[in-house]
Amino acid sequence: MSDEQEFEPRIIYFLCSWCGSGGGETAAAHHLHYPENVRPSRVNCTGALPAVHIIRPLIEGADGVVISGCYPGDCHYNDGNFRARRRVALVKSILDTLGLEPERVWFRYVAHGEGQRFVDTATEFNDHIKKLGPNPLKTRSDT
Amino acid sequence: MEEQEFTPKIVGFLCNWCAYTAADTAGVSRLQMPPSVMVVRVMCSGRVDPLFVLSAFLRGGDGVLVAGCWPGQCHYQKGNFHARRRAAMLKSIFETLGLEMGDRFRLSWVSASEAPRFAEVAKGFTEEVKQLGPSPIWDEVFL
Amino acid sequence: MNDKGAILPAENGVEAAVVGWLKEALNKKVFDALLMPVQVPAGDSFAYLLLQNPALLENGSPLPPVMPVQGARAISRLTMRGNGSKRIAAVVRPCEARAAIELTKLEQAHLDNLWLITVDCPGVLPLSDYLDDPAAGAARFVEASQHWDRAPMRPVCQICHRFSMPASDLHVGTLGSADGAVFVIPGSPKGERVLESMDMPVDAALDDWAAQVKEMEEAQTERRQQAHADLRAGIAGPDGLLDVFSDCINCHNCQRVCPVCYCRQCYFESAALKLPPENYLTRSKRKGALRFPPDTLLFHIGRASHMILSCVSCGACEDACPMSIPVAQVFRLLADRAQETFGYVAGKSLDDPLPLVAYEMDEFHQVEQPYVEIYHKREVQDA
Amino acid sequence: MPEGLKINKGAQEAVRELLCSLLESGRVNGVLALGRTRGANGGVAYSLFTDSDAFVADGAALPFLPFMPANAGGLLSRLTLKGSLAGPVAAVVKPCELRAFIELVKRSQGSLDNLLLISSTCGGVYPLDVGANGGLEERLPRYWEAVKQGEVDSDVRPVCRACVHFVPENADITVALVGEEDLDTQCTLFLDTEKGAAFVKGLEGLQGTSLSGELETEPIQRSHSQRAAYREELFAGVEVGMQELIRTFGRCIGCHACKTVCPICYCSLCYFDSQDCEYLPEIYESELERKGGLRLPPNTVFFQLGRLAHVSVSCVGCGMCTDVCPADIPVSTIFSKVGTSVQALFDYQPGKDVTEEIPLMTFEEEELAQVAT
Repeated sequence: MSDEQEFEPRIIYFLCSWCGSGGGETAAAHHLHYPENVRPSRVNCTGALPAVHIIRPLIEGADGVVISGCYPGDCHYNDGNFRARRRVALVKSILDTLGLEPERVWFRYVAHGEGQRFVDTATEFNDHIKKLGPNPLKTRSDT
Repeated sequence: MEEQEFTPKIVGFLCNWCAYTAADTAGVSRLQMPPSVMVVRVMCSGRVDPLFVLSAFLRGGDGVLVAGCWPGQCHYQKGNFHARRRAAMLKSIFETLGLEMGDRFRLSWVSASEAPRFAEVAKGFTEEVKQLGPSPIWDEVFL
Repeated sequence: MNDKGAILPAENGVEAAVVGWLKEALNKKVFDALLMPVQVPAGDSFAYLLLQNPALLENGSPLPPVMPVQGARAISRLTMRGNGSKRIAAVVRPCEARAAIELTKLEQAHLDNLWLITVDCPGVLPLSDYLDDPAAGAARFVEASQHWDRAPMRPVCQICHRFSMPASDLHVGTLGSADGAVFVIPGSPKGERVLESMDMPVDAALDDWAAQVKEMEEAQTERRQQAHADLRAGIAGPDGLLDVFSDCINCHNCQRVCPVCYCRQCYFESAALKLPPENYLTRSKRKGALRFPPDTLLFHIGRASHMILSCVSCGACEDACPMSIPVAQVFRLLADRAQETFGYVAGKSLDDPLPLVAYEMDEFHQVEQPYVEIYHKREVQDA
Repeated sequence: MPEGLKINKGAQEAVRELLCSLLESGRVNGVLALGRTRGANGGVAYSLFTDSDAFVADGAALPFLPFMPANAGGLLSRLTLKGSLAGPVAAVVKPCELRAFIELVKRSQGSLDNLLLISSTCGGVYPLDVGANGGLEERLPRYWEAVKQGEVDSDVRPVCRACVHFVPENADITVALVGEEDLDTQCTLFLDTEKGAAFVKGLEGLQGTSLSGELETEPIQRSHSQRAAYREELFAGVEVGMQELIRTFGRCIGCHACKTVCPICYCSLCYFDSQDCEYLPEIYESELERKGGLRLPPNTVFFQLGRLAHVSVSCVGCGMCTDVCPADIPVSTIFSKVGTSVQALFDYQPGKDVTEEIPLMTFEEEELAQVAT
């Protein structure tokens, strides 16, 4: 088992409760599998996800954070995903400036019925993080 | 303050059950009292927070009087005991920091039936404060 | 940029001229009160005073050598719950004016009855240097500010490129002015009305002032890019970043003195981060050890994620840090890059909407992760 | 005569060894102690260690560094605030930190259950800015030399040089440092409580000969009187009177850092940060009419006096407030002086006994007759 196999990344998958987790339910209905180390976490809307909740997992032990919500225009709250897109842009700018690998944060739209796309995103992100390797911050005692 | 007759501004925290009643009776029975005590009715002398006393002084008050029931007669059993300890602490702070407020702060026990005593306390304390003159920080800008 | 200004005679220095002008404005009831830095009785620091008694102006100083309190914090405390009835002139530095504008957009200040008056700013001394010897500090400041030498000033002031003409109502231009006179440049209709009531004709050409400001801004901007590059090389990556904050003692001074950090109760001091003991022990086992109090890096990066788009890089945080951590330099770097991403300049104008509040339907596609078809095809083969 | 243990190793090393074996044997789940963060100039911070490697050779933990990045009393409160510890945790704290924690326990801000409190006779700590400019390292030899003689190094914080409670009273284990000539080669631990003794009894990997001796040795008494004398001098230096107070706090920038780092100030929302102090413009204007001028942000002296009213009864003089003051105001000297007089008034010593009520929370029927007139 090469080192890449052994490293099982801890990934947080933030899903908006309308489309994101809907994708998850559709995937379950079709018995589609996605890696177990991807932990879904439901939020009311991606717009309701504070920037700190993207940063805190990355410091405390997650190797990657991926956020999925409704397509632009589909948001149950009209502009939640627009705000989320800007907030993710801000977090990525901060992480990039500080050299903390902004590519560990993904933002991708998943509609309610797109179970396949939900599973593909989880699998793709899992492989992406495996390539990137463990997050150096999570084992730092002085954060 | 033109020098015709300096009437000090004294903030009087009177406990509703005893001191306030005494003051009210004194007023009703036309006892002669200087108009210097501005009454703030509190439910118990134990309700007077040290910050009230400090705020009254730092906002330009010339004197502060806290009047409550005699020890053992408190409507809430122990309010005046706490008031006594707080007053002792405040006096100790004023004395240690050499603040004149210590002499301008008085705690008195006045029972509900002792209207003449209240008039006496008001007159005596007003006289005391008059000797000390207006508050030195009346117009202090850098407070 | 207004191309005409009024002339204010300033034979014995800019400060005396501005204080004299303010006294005259007070007497003429153009303003009801002034908000400006005044030397404290002990003479070892400056404090913002709201004053209407002209006598207090004796120790007034439009350009104090140090910035103990960020002016926007004073403006915010004064106007947080409404405009008030008095017309107030606030004599502040350009970064303080910009912070006040940000706070107005954040609904923490109201500027309707308040005139922002700024002066070309030579920078300020680091607070700790000044406090070591206030008299020598003041002399050093006057000496350096005369010929725009920013060496003794704070690191963020040394590379400040927005030292002139913010969106204030009146700006005193001292660059390029002939000896014995400075320009008073109106930045808004409010400002023009004041100059009218002070019957100061707005007819002086500002070409050489504007030229000198432009030239100095370019030099400063270039120095700023260089400073960004050097700093970023040093702090990029976990090791560099954690070195910078290794001395941090979590006193949160930088958050308290920051003008745009206005939350009454900061998230990083709230119950959200106060957890049962088992949580700390588990985190310590996972990380090998857990710095205590924890969440030092989370506080700094998290605070940045809250306020960096409104950061005017005024340097107050670095002044207040007891451990001399270059917080302002790190946050200035973060601010410039983040605000660049959003095409936004903090405090530039009341009309630019706050970046995290406004949005477009069609923008920031570079943030959206494209969907890669190959994963779908592989699914079909495996089935 | 308290039962003790003599280990023929240097004090720092012996205690590291003790903590290492406690962790390895599983008698404690974690240790709160000072240590070096990985930083370039090696910033010093408290850490919650769970891995015993931190206590071997060049491990990060250094329990007896003369430095106080935060008051460990406040940290122990943070650790045990939301529930007492399930398994035992050890903590190496200074006497004033221990006293601060006990004051916090009295305010139900933490719990003593399952905590092994290790303290030492304290030689004082250096100011924060010494650590900030990496000046701690070169001062260590001089510091330990002074501690051996029972003296206090002159660079140490004034509030430590004036500290008369440098001998801990509620620790489970007390390490004798002040006045121990041979603390480089010998270490004397006093097991003050059964709990302390139980943790140490039969702990493999710890060779020590038991002894019974007196903590209050002659050098400690001498140091006690020296510090008491310095304290009189320090307190006499405090400028009293309202005008002097205004001059002292003239430089205050209202950042409230002294409140944030004070272990006794535990309110989540301080009165002076709350809405009660966010006045309407009309209030500022009426004050302006009356005084012709007022300072913004307001309440500079009111904040100091108000905090004194809340904290003085429990102030343990840990000196954190002066350390973090960006305007170099001697806040801790003023608070220690006022604290001492208020505590004397109620004959109360903060942190002495966890069962003793906080003076303002209790009363006697007959007392303080001179206060009410």
